[in-house]
Amino acid sequence: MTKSYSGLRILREGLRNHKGWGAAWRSPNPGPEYDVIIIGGGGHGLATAYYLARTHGVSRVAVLEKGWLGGGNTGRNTTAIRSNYYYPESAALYDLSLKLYEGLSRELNYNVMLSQRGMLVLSHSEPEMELAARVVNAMQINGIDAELLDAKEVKRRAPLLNARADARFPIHGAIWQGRAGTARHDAVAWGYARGADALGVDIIQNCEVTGFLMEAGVCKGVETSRGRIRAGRVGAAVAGHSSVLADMAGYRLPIQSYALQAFVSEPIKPVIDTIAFSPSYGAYFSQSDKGGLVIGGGLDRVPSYGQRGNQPMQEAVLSGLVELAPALAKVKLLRHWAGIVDVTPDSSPIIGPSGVEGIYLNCGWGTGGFKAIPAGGYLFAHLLATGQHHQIGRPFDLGRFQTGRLIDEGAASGIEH
Amino acid sequence: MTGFRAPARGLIDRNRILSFRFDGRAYYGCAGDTVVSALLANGVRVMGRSFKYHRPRGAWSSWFDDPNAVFAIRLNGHELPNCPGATTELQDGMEVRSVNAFPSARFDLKSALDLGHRFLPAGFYYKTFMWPDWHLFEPTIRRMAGLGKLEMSEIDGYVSDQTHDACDLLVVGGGPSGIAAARAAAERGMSVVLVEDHDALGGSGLQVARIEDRDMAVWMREQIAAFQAAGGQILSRTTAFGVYDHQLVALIQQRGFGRGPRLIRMRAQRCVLAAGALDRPVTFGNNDRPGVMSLAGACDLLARYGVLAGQRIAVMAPHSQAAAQIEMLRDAGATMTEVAPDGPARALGGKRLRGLRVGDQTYGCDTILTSAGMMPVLHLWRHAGGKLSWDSTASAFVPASGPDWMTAVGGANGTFDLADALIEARAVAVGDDRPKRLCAYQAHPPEVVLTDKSRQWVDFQNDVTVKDIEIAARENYVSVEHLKRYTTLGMATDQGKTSNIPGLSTMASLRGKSIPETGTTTFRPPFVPVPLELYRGAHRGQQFHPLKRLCLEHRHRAAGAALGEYGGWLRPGWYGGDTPQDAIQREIAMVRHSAGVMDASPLGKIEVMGPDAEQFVNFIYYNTIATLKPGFIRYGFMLTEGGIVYDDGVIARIDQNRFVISCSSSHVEGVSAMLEAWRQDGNDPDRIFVHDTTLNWPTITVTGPKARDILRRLDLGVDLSPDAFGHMQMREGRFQAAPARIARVSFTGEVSYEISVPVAQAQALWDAALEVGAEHGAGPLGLEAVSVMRAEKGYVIIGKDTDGETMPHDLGFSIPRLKKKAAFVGDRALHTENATRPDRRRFVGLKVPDGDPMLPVSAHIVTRGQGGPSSCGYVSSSYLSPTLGHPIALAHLDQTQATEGTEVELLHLGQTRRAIVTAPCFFDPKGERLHA
Amino acid sequence: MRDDSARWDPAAGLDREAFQTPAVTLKILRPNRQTLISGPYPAALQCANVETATGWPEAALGDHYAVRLRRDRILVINGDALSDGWHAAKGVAVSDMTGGYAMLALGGPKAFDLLRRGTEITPDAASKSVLRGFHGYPVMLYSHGAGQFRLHIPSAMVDGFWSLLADLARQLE
Amino acid sequence: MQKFPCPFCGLRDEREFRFAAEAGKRRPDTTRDISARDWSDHLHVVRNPLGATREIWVHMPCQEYFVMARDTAAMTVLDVEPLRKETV
Repeated sequence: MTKSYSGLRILREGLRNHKGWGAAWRSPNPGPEYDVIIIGGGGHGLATAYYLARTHGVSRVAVLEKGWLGGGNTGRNTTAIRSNYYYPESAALYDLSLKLYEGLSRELNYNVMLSQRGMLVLSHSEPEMELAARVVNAMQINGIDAELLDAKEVKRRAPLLNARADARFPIHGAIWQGRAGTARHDAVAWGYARGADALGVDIIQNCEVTGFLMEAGVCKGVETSRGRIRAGRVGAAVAGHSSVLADMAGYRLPIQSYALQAFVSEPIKPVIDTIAFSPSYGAYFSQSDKGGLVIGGGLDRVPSYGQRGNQPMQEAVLSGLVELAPALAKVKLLRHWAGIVDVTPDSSPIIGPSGVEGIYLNCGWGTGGFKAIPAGGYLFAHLLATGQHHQIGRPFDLGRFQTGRLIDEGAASGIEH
Repeated sequence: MTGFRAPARGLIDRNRILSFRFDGRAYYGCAGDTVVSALLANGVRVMGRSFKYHRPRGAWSSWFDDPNAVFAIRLNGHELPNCPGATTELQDGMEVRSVNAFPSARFDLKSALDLGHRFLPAGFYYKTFMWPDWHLFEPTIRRMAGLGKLEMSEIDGYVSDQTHDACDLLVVGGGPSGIAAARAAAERGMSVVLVEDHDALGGSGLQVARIEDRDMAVWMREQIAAFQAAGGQILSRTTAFGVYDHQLVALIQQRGFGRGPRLIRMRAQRCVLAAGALDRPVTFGNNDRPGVMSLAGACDLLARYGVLAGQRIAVMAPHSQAAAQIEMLRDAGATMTEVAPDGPARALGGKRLRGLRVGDQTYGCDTILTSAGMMPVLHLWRHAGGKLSWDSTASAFVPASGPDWMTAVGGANGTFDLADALIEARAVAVGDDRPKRLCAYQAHPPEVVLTDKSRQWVDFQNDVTVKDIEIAARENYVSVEHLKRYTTLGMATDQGKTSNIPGLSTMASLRGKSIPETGTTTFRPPFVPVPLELYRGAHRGQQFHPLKRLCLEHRHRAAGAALGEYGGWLRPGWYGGDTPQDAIQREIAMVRHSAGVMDASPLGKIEVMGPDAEQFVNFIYYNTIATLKPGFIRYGFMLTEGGIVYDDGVIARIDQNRFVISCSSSHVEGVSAMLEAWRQDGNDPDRIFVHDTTLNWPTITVTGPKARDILRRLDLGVDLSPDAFGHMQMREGRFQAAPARIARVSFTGEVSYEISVPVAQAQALWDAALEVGAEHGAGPLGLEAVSVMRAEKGYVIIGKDTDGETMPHDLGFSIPRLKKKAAFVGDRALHTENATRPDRRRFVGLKVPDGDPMLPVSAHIVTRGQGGPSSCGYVSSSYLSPTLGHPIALAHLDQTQATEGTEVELLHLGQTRRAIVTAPCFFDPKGERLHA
Repeated sequence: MRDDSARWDPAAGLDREAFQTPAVTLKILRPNRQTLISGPYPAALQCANVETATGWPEAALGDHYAVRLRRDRILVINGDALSDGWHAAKGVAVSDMTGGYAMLALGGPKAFDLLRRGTEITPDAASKSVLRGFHGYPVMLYSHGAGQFRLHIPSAMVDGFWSLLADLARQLE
Repeated sequence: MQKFPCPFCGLRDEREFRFAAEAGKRRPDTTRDISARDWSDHLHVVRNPLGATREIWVHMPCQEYFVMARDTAAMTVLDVEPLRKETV
């Protein structure tokens, strides 16, 4: 067990020139067999491993990561965390996640810098205000903190935003969730990794899965770039590349891969103290603790696995952002990049059996995977440990595409989540 | 006095003196200076403070690789934040302030932070601030962080210009190799564009006296003249900042301080990368002191701005190109001491350098110039998907395999010798093989050794030291991305241009691995920071999402219309009135008693023609259309394949082979596209044609008990008597000798006629209808009144009274679902488990107990269980009906709760209401007025 | 409920002065007729009584001509009036669109530079169709003789499109 | 910004195109019984391969629907053909 982190320990290490810090996690070689193998060392995979060991006492667990842990969408997103959802099913899932986030730094003894600075979802017309009220009512009925703000209150909370009446999309008001916020994305992956490692989980980086070990139609393990590894159950948490694994193992998914871009500006002194999202302008942003504006928008229009930005979408998102906050015109863009996300027909995730015995799925998170990491891990661990759905996870089973019971937030609120 | 202006050197205009202020003090520079060169010429060394420890920092270099000199600059009443001083051209009257420092860069109160540095190691914040809660500490930390302060005002006229361009060959970099390559290609008849980020071409060539046996300036002039004579185009002050898919290179052209830059989306058949190379800093003790600078940077300062970086200069530059550079500086009057970095080295002194100590030797100096070797600038190469390989004699990453349309030459290719570079550039430019280099280049960067004596700096702006990297390694954050993210190495505004390689080599030597084994991080666009305005350009204001405009708008304005945005159009919501409410109530009363005249032009008029048109529309519609007779109209839905109601509207059959689809205004493009998709997929496209004629046929609707009387006076040449022209029928008539199409359909519940005429007749028809109408007490009618009246009738507005879950049977239209034989879009999805679930929502009406106010739209209808309230529906429309004199509402409600007469509970923003379920139609349920 | 009349400059439609700068000139044209004809290309040409339908970069000449919109659709400028509807004998569908499109003439030394700001276009990249996206607007764009261009834009968008062209023209140096 | 070849218009930039669907699906005869699984496969399931794929795209200005073979990782266009039968 690595020694625990604290301010005091930093002082002590400071005096002895930081000679006492140990590895945050080991770099073990793969063992021959595990109870559970999780493919994908991103936030969801690492959180799953952590809760398997922590909550279900399953300690013979390996996380197999093709590259470096947290290197997928966990390390590429815009770090927003929220549970401002319309349907009870979504609300239960994402609020479980938010609740777990609220205790995460202390649980993991690793500061993930959860910053509950609140989130504005802006409305720019009377019909949008009606939709906003409908969402706020649904959230309150679902037991989630929500307020409907008028234009004056929005201006008070975010004076940076374009409050002019002659703006193309004048601000009429907003949905406010105070508990929403941001967290340091890398820290979430690293914290779970350190926690899982301490509980005996083998985190194996640079280990690519090249095939599945099938016996009589049942998956008994995986072939990897570092040899064959047997397992009781295999969980796939490889958002963005879920279809690639599916093709390898012989199950099929209702998932299309798209690049989702993100942008960060040069650091400036604090200009906005919340997350602001304008569906009409097609952009949202917040400001990191380092001072950079972290900016996001919609999916690229071309389905792809190419992890790079596409210019038309950059221009759409950034012009929308500057219309939303005109003072930002002078701020310089420092870096932009893209992650590959799984997009399902209803933009809701898939948690459940894959259709191939022995293989289970955690995928389809679309643009919203980061905020769901703790819940995704928690529910997936439950599924892998027991073979049964947790009740919060059940509605997200693959079966919904046959029953037609989709969970499409866009359908209800007109706002794609 | 350290740095100073050497006589008679550089490209500056010494006769044009510019005055400016830095941190409040007045200084002078010359036209052609950058802010950094001017400050150095004035002997100013301390230009900024570092991000974390607020250490004093001076310029490291003379161009985009300088991470230290970052300023807030004010000119003509406007301030730009975080201006890189090394690339900002000096202008008269500039007010320059250092960022992240108070009161000034020289004396910064926060520099006290540096004393506590040993307690702020890499990643310290991951290990603390957990109790009681991070959010307690965060505000303070956020205020400390960030560089410049953003002025909230907008700069008027700060508008970027965006354009597209294309060329056979794009040459990036206007140094000798770039110029030679560009000329060679242009003279072969290619269209060539040469981009250079400085104002003047020349690059590193400006540092030599002669090129190819000519005086340097003469050589430049000749080459440039020949290039332009061959049709070549030069873009100066222009930086290629990103390479995107399909050979698109994004260029930013500066148009002056405070003016929006130009974005050129350049589509290049081929690209020659001649971006040169940068100095790799030597990593040694206190190497962040002001006065420790890049050797090449110092030479560039001298060559361009006539600024000598110091007087007594110690140089640590263990590579084979250094000698000439040292000679150049000595020649300009500095005393140069060459020092071999063959032991632990340390800079002596504080804000003012005293010397350099290597091993047990001390060398007195006021300036230290270092270069551990030259690093080819390969960002664009990596953007384009090019690979890198490690050249161990050059100790640098050089281009390996890459895209066939891009090649690197000169310094960017590791060809540092000028003669070699020119031969290579000319050959590569015209597609010949790369010649062998004649002159060998070697660099012997000193090994980084961990020491507790002094801090050795790797990322100057973000304060990352060798010790921080050692901690990251110790804690197993060894992958390059982990190292970068854990220590913030390379995340500064220079994006690692100076720190990446030193960071990698440090990690490599700490782990006893080679640099290629340790890896390299991906370079991401933009190559240099670009203002967000660059991406906006004309995508602003009304152009951000323009509205469609009615051809009668001037008439509506004249009639006192209140215009609003409806389904992508600017349309009259109501006319006149003291308050909207008054006006709307008055218009409703007018229609119910006499008539209203409305501009319904945006209503879709999509013609479907051809021998297969009938079976085609029968497939597109939920309802059966095949049985529709010419001259008749049918109301129907279009569904998605998921069974969701996408649009409602009427379809008229003009003759056997011709239908007109009148979809809702906001769906005209969508419906046309959907029709076209099905037409080309699974149908014979030569037997079906779809014309969207909406804009050719403005539509005036006359609705109300007096509608027929009004139409009679318009001489449409159509028998209007009820038996001759019934509800849901259409006729072709004429108005003023032009064709007119009259459809008897109603959205108000009153007798209504939609008259469509060509644009040329629209105004005459509108005027005539109003003139005649006036005699009957009829007048103009806006959309708001109509949406109340249609609610009184229980008619849905798609998107308001339906959402992405609504299926036709939820709205009470079940027969086609159960009876229609032919296939239609969405049919199968109407029989999934979800489509047949017992608790599906049903479209209902709601009325409130007598005396209660109207229900709020979006209120949820709830049932109470042990787990608290749960939603079983919501209010989609709600009005105070003037016709009925009481509030009415439309809602979607779980059909198990939806029996008429049931009382339901509603929640809205914490308040509770009650209502009684009714049928959705509140007015004239038998439709007597409609069929009158 | 809001009255946004003031937020939007009154629509002038086709009644507007020509726009002139040293760089470009822009004016409204009013053809007698614009007719949409869909059907197999030869049948459409025959019905329109024209030899060919212009694409890019070749130039349309004179007053009566056709431009190619789709594989199976042309727009005829001026020419004889045809009856709307399905012409069974010819196998073509006809619709009058005279009022459906505003027609603009663009000229001046920087006319092409202006066009490049709205769409990725080069003089040599041939295209059978004159339809293209222009800064988000659906336009028809073709040459009408050296340095002269014509644009058709859905009539409901002409106000926005005109002011866009004016904004872009200001950027020309 | 990618360039796609419309089979009718030739090369245009990606802003003029819209992705419609994966190629190769046929709408089942919905007048017959179709199992929930088969319908869901038709409506929702896709191959979504990394690498070579065939998709249906539409060139919005000229409304040409066509099949485009492209590489989803390299972002290269391999081949295009009209969805409808060719006519001059």
